[in-house]
Amino acid sequence: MDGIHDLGGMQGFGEISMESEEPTFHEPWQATAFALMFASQVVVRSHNVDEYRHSIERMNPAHYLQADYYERVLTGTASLLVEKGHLSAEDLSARAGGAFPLSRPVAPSPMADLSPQLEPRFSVGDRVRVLTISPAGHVRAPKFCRGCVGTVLHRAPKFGFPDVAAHGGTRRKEHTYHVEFASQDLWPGEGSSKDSVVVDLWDSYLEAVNR
Amino acid sequence: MDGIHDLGGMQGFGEISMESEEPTFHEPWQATAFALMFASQVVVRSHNVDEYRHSIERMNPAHYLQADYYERVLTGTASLLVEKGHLSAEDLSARAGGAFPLSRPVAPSPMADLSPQLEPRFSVGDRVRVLTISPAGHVRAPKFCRGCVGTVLHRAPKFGFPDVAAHGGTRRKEHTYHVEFASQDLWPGEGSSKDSVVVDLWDSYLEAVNR
Amino acid sequence: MKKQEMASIEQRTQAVRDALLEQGLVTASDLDTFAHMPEDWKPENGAAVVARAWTDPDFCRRLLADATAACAELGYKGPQGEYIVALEDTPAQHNVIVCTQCSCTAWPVLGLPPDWYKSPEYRARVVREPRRVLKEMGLNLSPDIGVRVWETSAETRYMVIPLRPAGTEGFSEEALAALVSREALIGVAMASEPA
Amino acid sequence: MKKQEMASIEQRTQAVRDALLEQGLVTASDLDTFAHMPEDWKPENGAAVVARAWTDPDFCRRLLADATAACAELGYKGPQGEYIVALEDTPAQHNVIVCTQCSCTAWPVLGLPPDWYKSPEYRARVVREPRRVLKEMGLNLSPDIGVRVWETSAETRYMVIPLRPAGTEGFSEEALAALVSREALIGVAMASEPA
Repeated sequence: MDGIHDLGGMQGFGEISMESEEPTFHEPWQATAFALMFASQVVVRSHNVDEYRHSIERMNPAHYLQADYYERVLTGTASLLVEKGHLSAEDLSARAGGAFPLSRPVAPSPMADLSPQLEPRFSVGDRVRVLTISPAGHVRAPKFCRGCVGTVLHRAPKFGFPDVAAHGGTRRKEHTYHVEFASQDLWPGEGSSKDSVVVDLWDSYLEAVNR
Repeated sequence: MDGIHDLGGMQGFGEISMESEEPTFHEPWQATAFALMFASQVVVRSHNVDEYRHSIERMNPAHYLQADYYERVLTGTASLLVEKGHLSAEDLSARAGGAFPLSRPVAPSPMADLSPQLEPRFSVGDRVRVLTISPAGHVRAPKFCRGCVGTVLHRAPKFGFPDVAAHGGTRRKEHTYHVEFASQDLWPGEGSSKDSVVVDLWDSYLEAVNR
Repeated sequence: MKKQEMASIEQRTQAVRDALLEQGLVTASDLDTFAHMPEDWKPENGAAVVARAWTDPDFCRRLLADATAACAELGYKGPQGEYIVALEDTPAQHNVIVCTQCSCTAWPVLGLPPDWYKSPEYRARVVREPRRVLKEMGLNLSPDIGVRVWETSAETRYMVIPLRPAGTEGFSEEALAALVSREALIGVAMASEPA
Repeated sequence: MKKQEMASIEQRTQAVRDALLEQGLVTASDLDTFAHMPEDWKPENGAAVVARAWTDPDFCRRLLADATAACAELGYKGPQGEYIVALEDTPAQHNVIVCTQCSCTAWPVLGLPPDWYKSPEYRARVVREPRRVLKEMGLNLSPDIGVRVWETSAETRYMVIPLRPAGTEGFSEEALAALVSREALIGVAMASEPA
């Protein structure tokens, strides 16, 4: 989805503030939120990691931007536990003693019609273009590289294709590629000609470019 | 700028809630904020409307999304009054008795290098493409139509070119055009073939398309 | 270091007002005038324009040719009304207005925009999925009708001339105007059927 | 109708915990285990890998060929470490890691990511203006050095092998590892100069 989570290249953000000696968790609830996220996936087996990532993407955009990272973790996890029927939204709200905002529902037609690419189609050095798909559901090709042409640096192993897994389809695995894009191809007229961005992209997000 | 204000086509937003018999202002401070916005431009002559629009775009994205419309009006206006030297941020914060968040500074290189188009280049029926510029400053070609091809429906009068006016450059005027884009050209695979979006675009945002 | 808590929006508004007044950059009377100015800008103005267009074919022609001048004939002009364009609905084509990047409207004929028009929800969605948005808002359009979404990205300010409802033959301009809401002038509703 | 006020994040977290426990879907001991699990994932692990690579050319070759296996040699493996790739800085090429869409990192060797890495600011900006971001964070790169930004968009988890600082000849692995911060493993800092 063209959602608030797809932040790469968005402008208007300020300085990055760093904290020295930052602890793993600042507050006890953050450790609990992490444990709940983990347990929901590996003990309850309520949902997979792709569904989980997409549940966070479906948060109200204003809530997403102002929330702490672990608040997003908790909101996505709770939303899926409710959607899968393990918990009820009313019960959570009653227990919490106030409104408990959950993520918005999955879009009606979440997936682009991509052919499974079970065999690798590309090799190191190949020029490839990222498809200009904009499905309403989960997709891991960031918007900033869609339509752009890059070069394959490396072929990684096969991993579950996230668009399908996030929406309960048949699990399939495909190779991903580390594809290098010149920064000036992504954002013409900006930056240095020496710079590049390498994006890890599933085979079916790509098409061959004839030289 | 590719900022949070450029919302057209962004996904993840929910239902639109309407209020019957909505008053012009819900709270007295909103009328004051409106008056301050208006007075800053026409009485104080602190800044022009393009600078004003851009000042709102420069708000922290999380603040922008959670703020009421008139809170954005006030924040943009106050930011320019401070930037132009009429007011001081410290004084505003002291008077308000708490933090007074202002917009972020103007980007270092805010404008794309567009040639002034003082004479109209296009006529009704012409096919035109929107340039794929992404300047860090003010620009009024929405991102959703950049790179897309549409048809000129109407040539409007000349109006001040906003990119230049928002950044204190020499004022110039150019015609704008009502350019119609098929919805399915903007978002392939979605919507109805009967639908379109008409965008009002300055001449220098456009290039001719040879049929 | 803990961040200072944000002052309320009332306090912040008051702070800007007090600072400008104390420096003599504006007067209380200026601010009072501007705070009340929007009272003259209201959708009833646009409704009167539509009712006139429904009943006076010559006016309708003038409105479609030059809405700025036609609205001024009825006394409606001013800020954000410098270049008005009227969009005529037909049985085959529905028009709807948005401003995705801020929240521009033709103040003299529509009034200051309502909250829903200024919401991120409306601005983000109506350009991409107009039929779904209109349906949620209560306007279920037939698939046969085309939808044109007008994005207020430059200085043109739009108003919609909705279809005249059936059963209103012989109605006065006043009675017709009462059927035209702000929502109909923006294009998220039809003109009301007569009661 | 006024919207109900949002419960605090502490209350919301507790609500999910209590509901899952009461339904018997998880046990308190499960949650305790998972809450403490991140204690084993820490940047000191990645620093040890880098120090070994600096001192053992065979290990360095293995690390560059198959970082997952090389990290596992030192005992570092587990969730979010299923496919690790090590990125070797050179005098001409600097590497920096981001996850723009969520906040993925190689937990076993970098630890859970710090707040700045998870911030919208870092995620939005470092792909588009890496030099400016790095400079703000204290790393001023010469224009002669190329910057490669690695976007963690799929299942590969990256770690940077920073340049070994001058003046560290003969240092022990332990002394070398102490020069490698989490920030250096992500690529927003260099390895520290010896004191």
